Amino acid sequence: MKPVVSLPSPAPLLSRTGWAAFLVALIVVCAVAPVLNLLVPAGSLFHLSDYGVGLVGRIMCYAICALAMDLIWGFTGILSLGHGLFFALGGYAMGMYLMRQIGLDGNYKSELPDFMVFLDWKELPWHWTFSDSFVATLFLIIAVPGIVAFVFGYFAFRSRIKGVYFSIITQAMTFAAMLLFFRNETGFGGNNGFTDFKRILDIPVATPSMRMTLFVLTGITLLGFFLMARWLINSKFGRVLQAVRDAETRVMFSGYNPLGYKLTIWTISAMMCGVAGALYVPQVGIINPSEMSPANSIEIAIWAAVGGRATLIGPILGAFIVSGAKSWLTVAYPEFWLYFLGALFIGVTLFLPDGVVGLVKRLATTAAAKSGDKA
Amino acid sequence: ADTIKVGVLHSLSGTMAISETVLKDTVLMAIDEINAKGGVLGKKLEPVVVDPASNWPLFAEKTKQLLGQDKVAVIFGCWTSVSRKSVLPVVEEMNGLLFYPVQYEGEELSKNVFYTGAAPNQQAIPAVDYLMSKDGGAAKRWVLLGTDYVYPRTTNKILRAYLKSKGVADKDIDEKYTPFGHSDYQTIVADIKKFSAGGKTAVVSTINGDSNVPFYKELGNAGLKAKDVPVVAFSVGEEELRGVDTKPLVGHLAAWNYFMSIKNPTNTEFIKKWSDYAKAKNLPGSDKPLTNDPMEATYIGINMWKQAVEKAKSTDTDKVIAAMAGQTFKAPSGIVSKMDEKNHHLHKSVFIGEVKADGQFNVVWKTPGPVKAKPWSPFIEGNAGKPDEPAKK
Amino acid sequence: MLNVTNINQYYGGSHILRDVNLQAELGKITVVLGRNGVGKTTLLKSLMGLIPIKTGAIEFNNKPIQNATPFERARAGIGFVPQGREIFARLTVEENLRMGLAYKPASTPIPPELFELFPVLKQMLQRRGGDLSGGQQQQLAIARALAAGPKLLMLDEPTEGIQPSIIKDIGRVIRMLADRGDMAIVLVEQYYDFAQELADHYVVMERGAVRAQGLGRNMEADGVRQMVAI
Amino acid sequence: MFKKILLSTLLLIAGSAYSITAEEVKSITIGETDSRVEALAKAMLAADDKTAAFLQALSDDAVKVAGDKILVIQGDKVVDAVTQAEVPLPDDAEDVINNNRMRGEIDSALAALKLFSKDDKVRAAAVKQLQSDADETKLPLIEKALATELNTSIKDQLNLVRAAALLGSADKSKRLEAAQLLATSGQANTKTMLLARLENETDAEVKAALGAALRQVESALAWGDKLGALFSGISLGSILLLVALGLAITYGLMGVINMAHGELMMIGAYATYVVQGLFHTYLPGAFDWYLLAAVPVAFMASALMGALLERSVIRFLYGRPLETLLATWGISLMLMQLVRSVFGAQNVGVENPSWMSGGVQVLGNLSLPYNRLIIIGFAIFVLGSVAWLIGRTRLGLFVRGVTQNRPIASCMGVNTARIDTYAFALGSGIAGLAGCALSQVGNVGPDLGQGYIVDAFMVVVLGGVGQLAGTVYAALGLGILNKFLEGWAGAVLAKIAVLVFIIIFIQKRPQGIFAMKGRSAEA
Amino acid sequence: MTPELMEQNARHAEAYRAAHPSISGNTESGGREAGFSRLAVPGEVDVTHGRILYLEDVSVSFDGFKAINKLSLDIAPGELRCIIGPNGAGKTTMMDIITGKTRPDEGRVFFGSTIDLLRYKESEIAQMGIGRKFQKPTVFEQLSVFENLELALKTNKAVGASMVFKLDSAQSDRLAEVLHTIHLSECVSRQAGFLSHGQKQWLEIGMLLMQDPKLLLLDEPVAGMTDEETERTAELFLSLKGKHSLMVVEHDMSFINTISDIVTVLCDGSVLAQGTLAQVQSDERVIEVYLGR
Ligand SMILES: Nc1ncnc2c1ncn2[C@@H]1O[C@H](COP(=O)(O)OP(=O)(O)OP(=O)(O)O)[C@@H](O)[C@H]1O
Ligand SMILES: Nc1ncnc2c1ncn2[C@@H]1O[C@H](COP(=O)(O)OP(=O)(O)OP(=O)(O)O)[C@@H](O)[C@H]1O
Ligand SMILES: NC(N)=O
Ligand SMILES: [Mg+2]
Ligand SMILES: [Mg+2]
Repeated sequence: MKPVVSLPSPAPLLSRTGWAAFLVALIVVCAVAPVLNLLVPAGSLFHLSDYGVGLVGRIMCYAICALAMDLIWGFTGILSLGHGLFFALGGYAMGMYLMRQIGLDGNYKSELPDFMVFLDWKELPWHWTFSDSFVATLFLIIAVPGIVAFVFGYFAFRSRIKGVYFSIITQAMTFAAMLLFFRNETGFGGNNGFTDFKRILDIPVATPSMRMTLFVLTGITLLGFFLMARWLINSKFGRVLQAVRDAETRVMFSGYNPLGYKLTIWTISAMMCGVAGALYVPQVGIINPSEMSPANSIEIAIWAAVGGRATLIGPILGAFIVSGAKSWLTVAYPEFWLYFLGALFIGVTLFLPDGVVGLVKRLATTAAAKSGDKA
Repeated sequence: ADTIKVGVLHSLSGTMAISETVLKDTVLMAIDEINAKGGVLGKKLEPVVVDPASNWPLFAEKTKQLLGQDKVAVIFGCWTSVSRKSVLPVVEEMNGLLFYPVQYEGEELSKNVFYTGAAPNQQAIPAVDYLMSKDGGAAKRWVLLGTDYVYPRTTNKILRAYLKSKGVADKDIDEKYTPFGHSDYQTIVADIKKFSAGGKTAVVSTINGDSNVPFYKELGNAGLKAKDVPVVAFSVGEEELRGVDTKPLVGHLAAWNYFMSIKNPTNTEFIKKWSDYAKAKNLPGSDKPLTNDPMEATYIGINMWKQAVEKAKSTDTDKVIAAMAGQTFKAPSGIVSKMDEKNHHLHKSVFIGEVKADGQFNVVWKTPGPVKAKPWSPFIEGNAGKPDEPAKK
Repeated sequence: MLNVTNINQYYGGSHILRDVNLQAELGKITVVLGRNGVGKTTLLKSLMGLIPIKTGAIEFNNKPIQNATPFERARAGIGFVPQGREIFARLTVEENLRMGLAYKPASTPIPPELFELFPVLKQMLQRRGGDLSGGQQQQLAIARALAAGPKLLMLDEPTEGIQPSIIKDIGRVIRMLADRGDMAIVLVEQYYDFAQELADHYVVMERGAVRAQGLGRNMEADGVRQMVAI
Repeated sequence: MFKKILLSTLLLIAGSAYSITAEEVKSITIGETDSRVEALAKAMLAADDKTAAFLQALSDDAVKVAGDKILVIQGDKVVDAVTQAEVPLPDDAEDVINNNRMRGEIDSALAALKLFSKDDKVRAAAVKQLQSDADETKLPLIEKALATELNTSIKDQLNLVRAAALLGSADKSKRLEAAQLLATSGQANTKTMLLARLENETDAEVKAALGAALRQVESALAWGDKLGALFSGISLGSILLLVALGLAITYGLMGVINMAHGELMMIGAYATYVVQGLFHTYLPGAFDWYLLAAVPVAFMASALMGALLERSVIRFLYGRPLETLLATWGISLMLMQLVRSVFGAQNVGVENPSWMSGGVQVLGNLSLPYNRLIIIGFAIFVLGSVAWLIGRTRLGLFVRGVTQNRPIASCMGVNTARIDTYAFALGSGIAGLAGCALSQVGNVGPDLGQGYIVDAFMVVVLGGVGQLAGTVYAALGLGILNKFLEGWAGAVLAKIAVLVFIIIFIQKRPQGIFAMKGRSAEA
Repeated sequence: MTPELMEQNARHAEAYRAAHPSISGNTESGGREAGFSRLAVPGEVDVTHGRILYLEDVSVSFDGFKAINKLSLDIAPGELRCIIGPNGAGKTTMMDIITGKTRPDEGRVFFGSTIDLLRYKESEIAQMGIGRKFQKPTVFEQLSVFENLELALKTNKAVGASMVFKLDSAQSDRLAEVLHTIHLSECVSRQAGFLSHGQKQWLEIGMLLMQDPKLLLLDEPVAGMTDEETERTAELFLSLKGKHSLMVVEHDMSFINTISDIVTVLCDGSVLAQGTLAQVQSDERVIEVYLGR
């Protein structure tokens, strides 16, 4: 007997419109923005200012974090209040390299970074060993957040720490790290962190073309991560994650070991943040421990929530909306912007339970229903 | 354009808003005043206020925006050193101009920055000298207590070297740090008490921000009296004491280049201007208007900048920088304040004040005249022979 | 006592209850039958006010209640035993019963008859509701609904997960409560024999609508067993 | 306290003419510190009540200089220090500035004079004052006082002072005697004196005696240290408890991840500030009791704000705990900015009432500040009230029931909306109480809440969500652990260690100290 | 464990059984020790001594309350064992112990003669071939019916494998078949959270079928089902019997009557009686504590 049941066919990585939109985004990032910034003259209406490039570049880094947060929170139901740490670790890994690239151009004309000279250190501490190699740095950017996340996650998930308990210890983790990095003895420049970068790969950072390169790189990374996340979520792996979110016991009794799944996505998510941090640092020119403050991590969660959890595109939008609004409002209404931002958060939760993307979807279905009625 | 844009880059929200908000208002007051007198070069000044929200990367971004989009002629801003460090590469790259009004740790000299706050030798060292003097209590042992970040760390490093040069042994120096926002000073105060049992002790406090109130409250309640263990602070002024019951703190000290209680006509006028402004704008706290050192430094800064622009007949950064050298201004602190010809720092008198019951300070000591800043402290190794002027680009 | 006319209910876009009519009288047991997913639970929840109905009218004690909140309906005298027990997992058994007395004066004691009915509850008075076994929880849920002495008792599959001897007890209790004449009972049940034994009236639902109704003693003759089977 | 009595006695004598000369008055008041000190010493040789009154005025900052006139402020009157004639206050009158050294000298001079006061308390205070600066020059004075002193406890203290003064004596036997006497003193400054003496001592025998005395004093001090550390741990714990209790309700019971909890505390603290201001203006006489009025006001202010938030925002979010995080974060931003707009970005000053300043001396080096003691008591009171409300009242039962299963609770006849509002308002009100307490130890500013929110969540979660007892253990445990670690690792490392401890502890107990076990936990 | 290995083992075991017809489910094993000398083969349940599940002297207590008290019980391969007993007898708790959810205070639990279940985690136990349906239906509420079943499907459940997993045609046939069996063909794309109670029950059974376990533990599978569906469930279970071992907990006596071979009566955490339904139904003690008069 062969029953006739129509099974849903597996979803494609992106729909046709999806691919089209993706291509447009890619072109904007790789071609339009550079042209508008570098080739269109500064006076022109179409000129994209350096400030604009910097802003969008920075927000794209945030968007990567939001995407990473969505994987772990939106899809797996694990709220991390410590993702700022991974972001900062990636940033610090990059920052160390940038500090080494300063070479003898520092205040003290020493091989050592200025703050070490200042602390009377005679040689680089052990954890700076590989910081002069770009390749090693690329590795560290992924490995350090990855390893920290893996070890932390392994113990936490093994002990079946869940829900808020997990959220709170991630917060404790990033808070503790922040205090640790604040200490000058830790060897990361204390409160000032790293600034005044000069070069990457011996190319000066403060040039328009370098800025554009970083911008394009960030854009491509964001798009790449988006595709990766999309692929992960569409795979059975992604469905197991969502199953973990809904009923972890059921997952176990179905023969899956949630530890492996949670740990994998947790580590991937952390590494994504690390990459974002590494791209962020040369663009904003500073990394310091305040990136690890609990509020920063909460903000990552907020981007995801504003855009719409468990939608992938939502968190990216959320990062743009929230950071963009913040950037604009702090100039337009320096004394009142917190009211607007606060109201935005409240409004989104009250009226857009599924975030901005939820709203768009809702509008789309109503529109479709309407046109359907007419037809 | 018929206006000159002036950037104001002080945090109005986040942890630093507590200190920085008044500086924004000080700039706005000075701008009003200058505009009332016809502006600069016949043009009105137009403030562009932004809120970097105590977020360091945001400081850099906002600077980019001020210089790149708004094309401001000058920026008045920053409080913490880390915010200044974040802004620094941007102003250098875009050849902007920043006036930084807060006492800081030195170890920096930028062509594009004018430092109107104190360098360590204009605040910390004289304070320690005073405490070692007979009038100051002839302290033999030292607790160097600070918030764990670069300004206290650096200051304490300089002080340690200085104290050593004065023959103080390492065992008589106790260096302690607390995290930002630390709010429970029971252990610290108990430790100070214990330490002070070993000989006449003075405490040098570089505690910054919110921690000061709990620290002083604990000090008051634990009964540590100023005449037994005097505490001299470098980041506690009139504004910080607003939040504290000062009666138990009478006699504790602060070292600054300005106190509100200083009596001279310039200061009286300055205070009056500020009170009037605060009342007119209905600023919070205008029932008890206070002035303090960074406000004075801000005020000096903007006025000197105005003079320099007039001298240069241009707001062009390089011309203004050149014109700044040697500028003088009659400062509310009572001296004629001079911008050093070379090193971008003000010459400043140092005052030591003792806390009074009403939250003001009694000036108990001051330097005979203005002191030239040494941004490169000679007490830090490797600073000998550093040029006393910013490197030419 | 209870008079339901033409109520309609939706979940999102799907129409779940279609013009359902239902009556319940004092001293009588009305049994609602129907296959899985026909909307029995939805019906009871609508009557309780947990999900607002789209159209139609609900009268209780000759007063319209379709706009009342659940707690107003409870205070009016409607007791509810939800499907899936829904006891307060982290309250003790005693506290669960006290919740059942929520709208009575604070000093009202827990009626001792409840413990005669369900002796296990007396033994486990201080245990957390969530720690009880499934059947024990079901007993607790019934006891909780009875505690305040409702005028209308609605039970959603109360025998689910209960051991046969207690099912018998529950049947006896329901009968006894009905026979006292001061309570109307609406019983949603899948367990046909049990339903038939108790029914004064029956209602069979299908796809959200009432397919048939009649007197309990005619159930077999009306072919209700077949209706729920297909 | 004693200051007041002193003042009233002094005011009695102040009417009479000063016997100190105009010259003396002048040279004590004006000039370089060195010369003033010298003048003071000279005046002390023939000191009397009038000298004392003038010194007291100096010490109270009630002396002003106008030209070459020295004026004393006496309440509303201004009198010439020399002629005692009442004069108008000239515009150019300037405060006399006493630096710490001068103040110290004046105070010890005053103490010496007060040694003969009739009031036991005044004498006791004078003796205490002398302890810190006893030297051989004061010996005659001390002996004189000893001869007339009848009160035994003051006499004991005086003997210690005498010993301290003798420590520097040239006479070896006197030094020996002093060393033996001082061994029984548990004062920290005795240690200072002994150490100082030990450094200069040449005589072996005296050295040994000094050493023994030092050891004894040190061991007494060590006890004080230990108890002090424990006390500060408990005290920190009590603060953490206060901060966490409200959250234990809004978050622990209701499941609202209330990021605005800190701002509700801030509202309580500002309410306290406002009440203080009102007392200042309208009830200056009862100023000391403003705090008692502030407690209910702080509670109500935060509770009303909480009720408002619940009605307008939170109630739409039940069952979506993570959304509450976002909304309450927004609320917290707005509340902070609101306070900045209304009260300014700067801190505002909240004073301890006089009955809360100072402390009780338990051991020589251990004094327990009243404000801390009162806060500990207050925390216990709030804890008791909350435990009673939640565990023993119907409101508590309903709150727990409603938060566990809202629809079913409403089917039981509970007006869930009202219970939710009450519960949230209660939790918020308790936050307000915490804010009121915090205003007595910390700063009151827009950021007040931010500094505690992380700690508050840690405490609630470490204790086990929904477990009041757990919250108590967690608060005390963290407080004591923190203070214990701070003792030897410093504040920064201690804080890091505590955070790491929390992370590790949760591994062992994934549901907090008081984990709910069994099935009910999953339900 | 790779899917190939699992299948291979299953085939191996089947072949073994075919070759040794004497080893039937009814062999009296003489205890687990009978197979003691054999080596544990990973992934293979050693049932040569005739028992697939074996509990010995298991006890567990919660805060002093003994929920399971020296319980001993075993089940033969291919057997369909019914468990009945009063509410609170410990039936669910027993399943919790077998599936690794609850650790017993004492006693031994073996799967086959070589696998000590107490040493494994829930997911490992599930992978070895023990499937469970909960008393309260638990499905993945936010996933569709289809995805629920797909996740349950017996395949390699490691992280890497699931990233590259693709449903092959045999598997989708199987899925369609199960969908049909559980009457949810029309709801394939429906979100599971929106199903009615009874539909969730079915879905959970369906997930169990997808898992294709050697031993099925079913906690009140027909609760909330109509009589007709109960019958269908009975048929389903009877068809599974032989290929799979089943342990069914129910209170529905007519259902038990339809499916039962041997019925075990649990009371107060241990076995009160065991035998055919007729036997236990006439047992006075069972009537007293469970069936009622
Ligand atoms: N929250 C919901 N959202 C959407 N659809 C729902 C929801 N709850 C139930 N349904 C659908 O409504 C229909 C009626 O469900 P209901 O629970 O009332 O059935 P029932 O008759 O009680 O079934 P059972 O006997 O299985 O308990 C079902 O088809 C179910 O899938
Ligand atoms: N975590 C726990 N804490 C306290 N008691 C518990 C706990 N878990 C189970 N119990 C008790 O253990 C006993 C056995 O429970 P169990 O759920 O196994 O019964 P059951 O046989 O499945 O009953 P039912 O037929 O009603 O489902 C019950 O009395 C129950 O109250
Ligand atoms: N420069 C300072 N005070 O941070
Ligand atoms: Mg139902
Ligand atoms: Mg059970």
